[in-house]
Amino acid sequence: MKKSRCINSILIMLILFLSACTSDNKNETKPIDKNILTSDWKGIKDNARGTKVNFFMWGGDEGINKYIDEWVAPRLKEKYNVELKRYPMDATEFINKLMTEKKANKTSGEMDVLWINGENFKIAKQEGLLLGPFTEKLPNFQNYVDTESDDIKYDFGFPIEGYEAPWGKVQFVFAYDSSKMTNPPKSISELKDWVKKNPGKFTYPAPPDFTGSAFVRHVLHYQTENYKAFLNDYDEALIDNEDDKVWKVLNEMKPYLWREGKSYPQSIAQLKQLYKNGEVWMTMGYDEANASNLIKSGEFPDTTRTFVFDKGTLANSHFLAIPYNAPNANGALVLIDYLLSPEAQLKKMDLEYWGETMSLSVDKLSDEDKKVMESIDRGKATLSQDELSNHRIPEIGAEYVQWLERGWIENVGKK
Amino acid sequence: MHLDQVTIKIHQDSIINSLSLSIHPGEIFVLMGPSGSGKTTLLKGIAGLLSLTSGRISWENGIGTTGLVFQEPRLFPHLTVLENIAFGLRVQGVATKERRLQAGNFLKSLQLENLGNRYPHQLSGGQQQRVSLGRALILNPDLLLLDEPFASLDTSLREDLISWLYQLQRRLGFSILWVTHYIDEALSIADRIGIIFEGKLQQIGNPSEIFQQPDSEKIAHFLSLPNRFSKQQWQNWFQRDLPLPQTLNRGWIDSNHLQIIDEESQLPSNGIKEGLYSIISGFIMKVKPNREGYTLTIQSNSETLEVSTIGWSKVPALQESIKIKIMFEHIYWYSE
Amino acid sequence: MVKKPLEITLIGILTLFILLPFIPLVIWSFTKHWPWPLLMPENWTIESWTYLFSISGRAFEGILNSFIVAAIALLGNIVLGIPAARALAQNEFIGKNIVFSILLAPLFIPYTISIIGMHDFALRLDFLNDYVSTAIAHILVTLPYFVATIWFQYRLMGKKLNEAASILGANEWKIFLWIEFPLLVPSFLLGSFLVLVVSYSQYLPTWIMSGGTLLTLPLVIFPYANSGNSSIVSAYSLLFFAPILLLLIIYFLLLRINNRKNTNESR
Amino acid sequence: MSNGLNEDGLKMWEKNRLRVQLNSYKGLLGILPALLFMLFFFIGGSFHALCLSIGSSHQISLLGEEDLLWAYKELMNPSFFQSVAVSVGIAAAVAVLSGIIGLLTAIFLATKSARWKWLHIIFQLPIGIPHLLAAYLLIQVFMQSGWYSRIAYYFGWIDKLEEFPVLVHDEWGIGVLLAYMWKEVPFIVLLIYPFILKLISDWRDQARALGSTFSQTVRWVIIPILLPMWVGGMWVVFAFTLGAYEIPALIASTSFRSIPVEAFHEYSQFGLERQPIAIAMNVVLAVISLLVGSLLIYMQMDWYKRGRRVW
Repeated sequence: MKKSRCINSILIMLILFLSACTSDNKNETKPIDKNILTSDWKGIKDNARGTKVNFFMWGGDEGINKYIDEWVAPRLKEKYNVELKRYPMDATEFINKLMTEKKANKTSGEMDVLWINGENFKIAKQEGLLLGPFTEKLPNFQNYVDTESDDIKYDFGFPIEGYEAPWGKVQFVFAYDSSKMTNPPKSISELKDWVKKNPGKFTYPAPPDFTGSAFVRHVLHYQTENYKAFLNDYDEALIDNEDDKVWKVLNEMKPYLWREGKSYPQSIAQLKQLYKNGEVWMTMGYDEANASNLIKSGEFPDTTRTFVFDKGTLANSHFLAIPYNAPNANGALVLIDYLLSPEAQLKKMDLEYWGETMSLSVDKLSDEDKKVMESIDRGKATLSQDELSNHRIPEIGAEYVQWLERGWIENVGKK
Repeated sequence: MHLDQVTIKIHQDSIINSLSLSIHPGEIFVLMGPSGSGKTTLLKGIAGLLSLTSGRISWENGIGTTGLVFQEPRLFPHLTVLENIAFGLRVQGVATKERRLQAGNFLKSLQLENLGNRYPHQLSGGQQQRVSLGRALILNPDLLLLDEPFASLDTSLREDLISWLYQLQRRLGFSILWVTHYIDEALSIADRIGIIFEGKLQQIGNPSEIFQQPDSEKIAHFLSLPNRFSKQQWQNWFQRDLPLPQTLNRGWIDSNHLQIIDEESQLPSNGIKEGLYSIISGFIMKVKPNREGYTLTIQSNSETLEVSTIGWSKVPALQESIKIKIMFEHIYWYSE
Repeated sequence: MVKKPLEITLIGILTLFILLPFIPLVIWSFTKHWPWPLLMPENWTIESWTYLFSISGRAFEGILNSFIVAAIALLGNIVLGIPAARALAQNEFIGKNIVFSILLAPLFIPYTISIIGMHDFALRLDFLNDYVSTAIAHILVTLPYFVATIWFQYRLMGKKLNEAASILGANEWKIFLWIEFPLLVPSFLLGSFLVLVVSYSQYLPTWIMSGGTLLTLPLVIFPYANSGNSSIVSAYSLLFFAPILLLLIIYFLLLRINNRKNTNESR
Repeated sequence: MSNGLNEDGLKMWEKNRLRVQLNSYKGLLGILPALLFMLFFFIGGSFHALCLSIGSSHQISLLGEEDLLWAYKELMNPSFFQSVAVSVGIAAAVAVLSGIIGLLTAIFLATKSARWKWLHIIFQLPIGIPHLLAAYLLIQVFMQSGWYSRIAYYFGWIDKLEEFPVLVHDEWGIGVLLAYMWKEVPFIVLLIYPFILKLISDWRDQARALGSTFSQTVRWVIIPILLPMWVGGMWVVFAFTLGAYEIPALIASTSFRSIPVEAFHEYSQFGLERQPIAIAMNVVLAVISLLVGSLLIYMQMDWYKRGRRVW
């Protein structure tokens, strides 16, 4: 009999549980303070005191993780009494999560700050997943960011309108082992020649990998005459005319690639692995300081150097945003503001943790900060700031990117 | 088949201890012994399922074949009756058609003609055991090893199967090494009986020898022979020295040979020369009916005796005083 | 079977196939740079390991969370699984096959689909503690293993002992505790081992049910798996592996203790 | 008086009967929690996903009308069917190969004495490793610049890493197969080992007494009896391999397009409006697995109908 009572109680629990699931539980979650976007900075700072802020970000780099956990978090605690917790998650994953929460009308989520850009930002903004324009609230944004420049106003051609704050800038560079080759190619056509002379020693990650996709865009940039048109609104006819040229170049290269182009690395990680093991002589990445970083940690050979194409390489900014249902928007604002401070940005530039270019405008920095900046050692494989900024090309619209990725699979990958 | 000084050890324990035994062609040899005495181990050793630690097995005709049947039928559950019977032929590489034919024919002698396509779980226990026997017999073994094959069947089925197997054996002429603990089973078919204790053969003989002259009290006890007493006790009852060799110091008498003497009736003196006898008195402790009459447990002083009566008409009463006549010539003597 | 030497060779190859990949894993975790064709790297470092156990590495947090979830999942499996396995093994009823197939469905149907659908449940279950809601998803994945293992043992056991005990007046609980459970121990251990290990290695269900906020070990590790940092990934993999090895050893030890106890009792 | 006793006896009998009935009913009750749990979460989840793949509010087709099955219509092209074939093929290959190797290994282990116990532990090692890490582990050893290639170089078998056979990212999915084998052979061993052990102890003597060699016993007795379990285990492997993306995503060559990888790409890379396609792909996989399963169950039922009973 005892047993049946036990089973009964389980059943009752389960039924309660089921009914709880089907009933609306909106009263479970408290709606967030919508006034936050109208309150003043001091009020925000006061409200943030003693709270905890959840930072959702890609977590695959120990340097970046250490920067957040070991450098930013203790200082945020000390200065603003805000606790910072980092959650490693890919951008597509947390956007998906946010999307589902939005559909279910969930008014209080778990995420306070997101690290996003490009396609993900576009979806988030279009679907109303973001809190709203907040950048003008941030003192550091107002004081140090060049608010009028294109790479602050547009993210992959999509207007930002204050929905996200720039955290850093990166530029696409190629890396090579100078002990194995001396004159790195300076354009796609030179690359093609080099590849033919050195079969099997070059490859790129297969799109839709982020880096591989960027490499394909360089081919587009090299092949098309009106690259500028791709920066504007999506026009299928435009890309339909141009894409064959892109596939042609890539397919010409294909037989001379690593593994004769029968297979590509599935991710930038695998390409780096090939480079580290010495299977290929070149790698690439959307981070100009990454090679220096890896030399420092001992993963890349000491003789690794980077280069950009004569016509330039892609550059973009990455951003911080606040989801519409952030449980602690005050804390989020405080964190973002702190991450945009010259102090935090200069530390980020240091190779000690990350080594990435600031999102702040150098002109707006104080003289003292400028001095600090000049003294920062960005590593022997990192190109000079001038050389980088003189060889920058902007990113094209997110739809074109997707179109190229899918096109590559159909026209190059599957062949 | 001859076993010569066979020893079988399992995990350092000697289960069979330098055992020697010959089984003649066409003979039914019944092996009896308490559980744990190594009967099954010996069978497995002969069948080659266990390797001999030492000693050897030899056959009259060079290499002999054996068939082994266990207490449980152990039919392959995924094969039909026919396929089960044909299994051994399949092992020998007989072609499908040929072995179906052979197995089909064999089914007749097993009296299972119509059950060839059934699966084991669709058969009764007796049928299953018959298939199991047939599965071993179709290979024409020189020696059939049976490990209490009918132990789990009911008495009448058991008797049927025993007589069926006996006839089959006489017809086909193979020899059988038959492990059983049923004495009646042993008596009804055995040409010879062997008693095994703790891995050693204690006594071999034809059934009457075994019962009339058990080699030791242990064997007598194992055979549950009734009314076993020491020579001393007998002498007490007969009140004289019994003319017996020194070595035979115990005797038993079958309960049928004890005769109850009525108070009224006089001792029979019909001219037939009476042998040596003794009369002891006691009272009835227990009454147990059997097929012929009653089996009585009699208490006489400190000893108990078992006596059988013939006929059912007179029901003995408990606590009734009674006299029993013991004929000296009916006592079988053995040594302790 | 095949001839002995061939048999041993094949098993040897299989053993090496399974075992050898762990060796470079260990080496990689102690080096940053190890180009072809070096059999052993030239420079050794414990940087990856220090990172693992730093604030950023979150090794302890991950292990702790993983084990809390696995323990709750195991508890759920016991509560749900044993009665179900018992009922399935001891009763015949209409639709039994259907019930059984539903319980085992996650084994036979790729459960990605169900996990996608659970996204919504995850939100509804928001009021539950993260540990509990994650454990629910883990129970879903592990229950079939548990039910199947326990069911098998119940089948082997049959109902006879039960009937005997019930005639002797034992009630259901006593039957279970005194008769069935001791006999269930081997399969209970195997089932629990499977549940713990499978739960321990889940990524997607944990991610979806907790919204990525419950940092179990896979959630800590997976972001690195695509980072190309062999040294860190290798160190994490070994860290991941250590508790499994421990569980495996505990499982075999418990099994041995149980066996010894049984053989003693039977003697 | 005797009458009263009789009545009491009847009552007792009635009570006992009721208790027995109640007991069996109570026994059945034990399934309910687990069943409801599965129905609610697994079947419910699957059903929900199915709904998502059919009627998606995201998609307003170009013609402006709601097209319920658009995601499935999108899938109706040769390229997708080819991918289905590849996925099913690799899953079947993995299932059958690991089934056979696992069976042989389990038999080997079951016939060996306690001295070989450590082999057991080794064979259980991969079970707890997630597929993602397993893929990673195998890449590290099997790639052309991997550890085995270094060993080959060390022994002088190869001079350049290009001479090492292409086992990872290869055209035929050898790498995928190897990685899955690494995971699934131990799984099959774990699954069928206890059965094999029991079957061998049950049948070895009997079969040997009939003259059969061990290999004949395995082929004619043990495997047929084990068949339902063994095939069931292979089905589990098949279903899992069919739906998992980690290993092909990491190890397969770019031209080797399996559905789970494509679905994962659709789900995570190509924007939210294409997610129903990803779900639809997974639905197709689930349906295939279900069909294969139904076929297997049907075959087994047929087997039973003909009168066999094994377990």
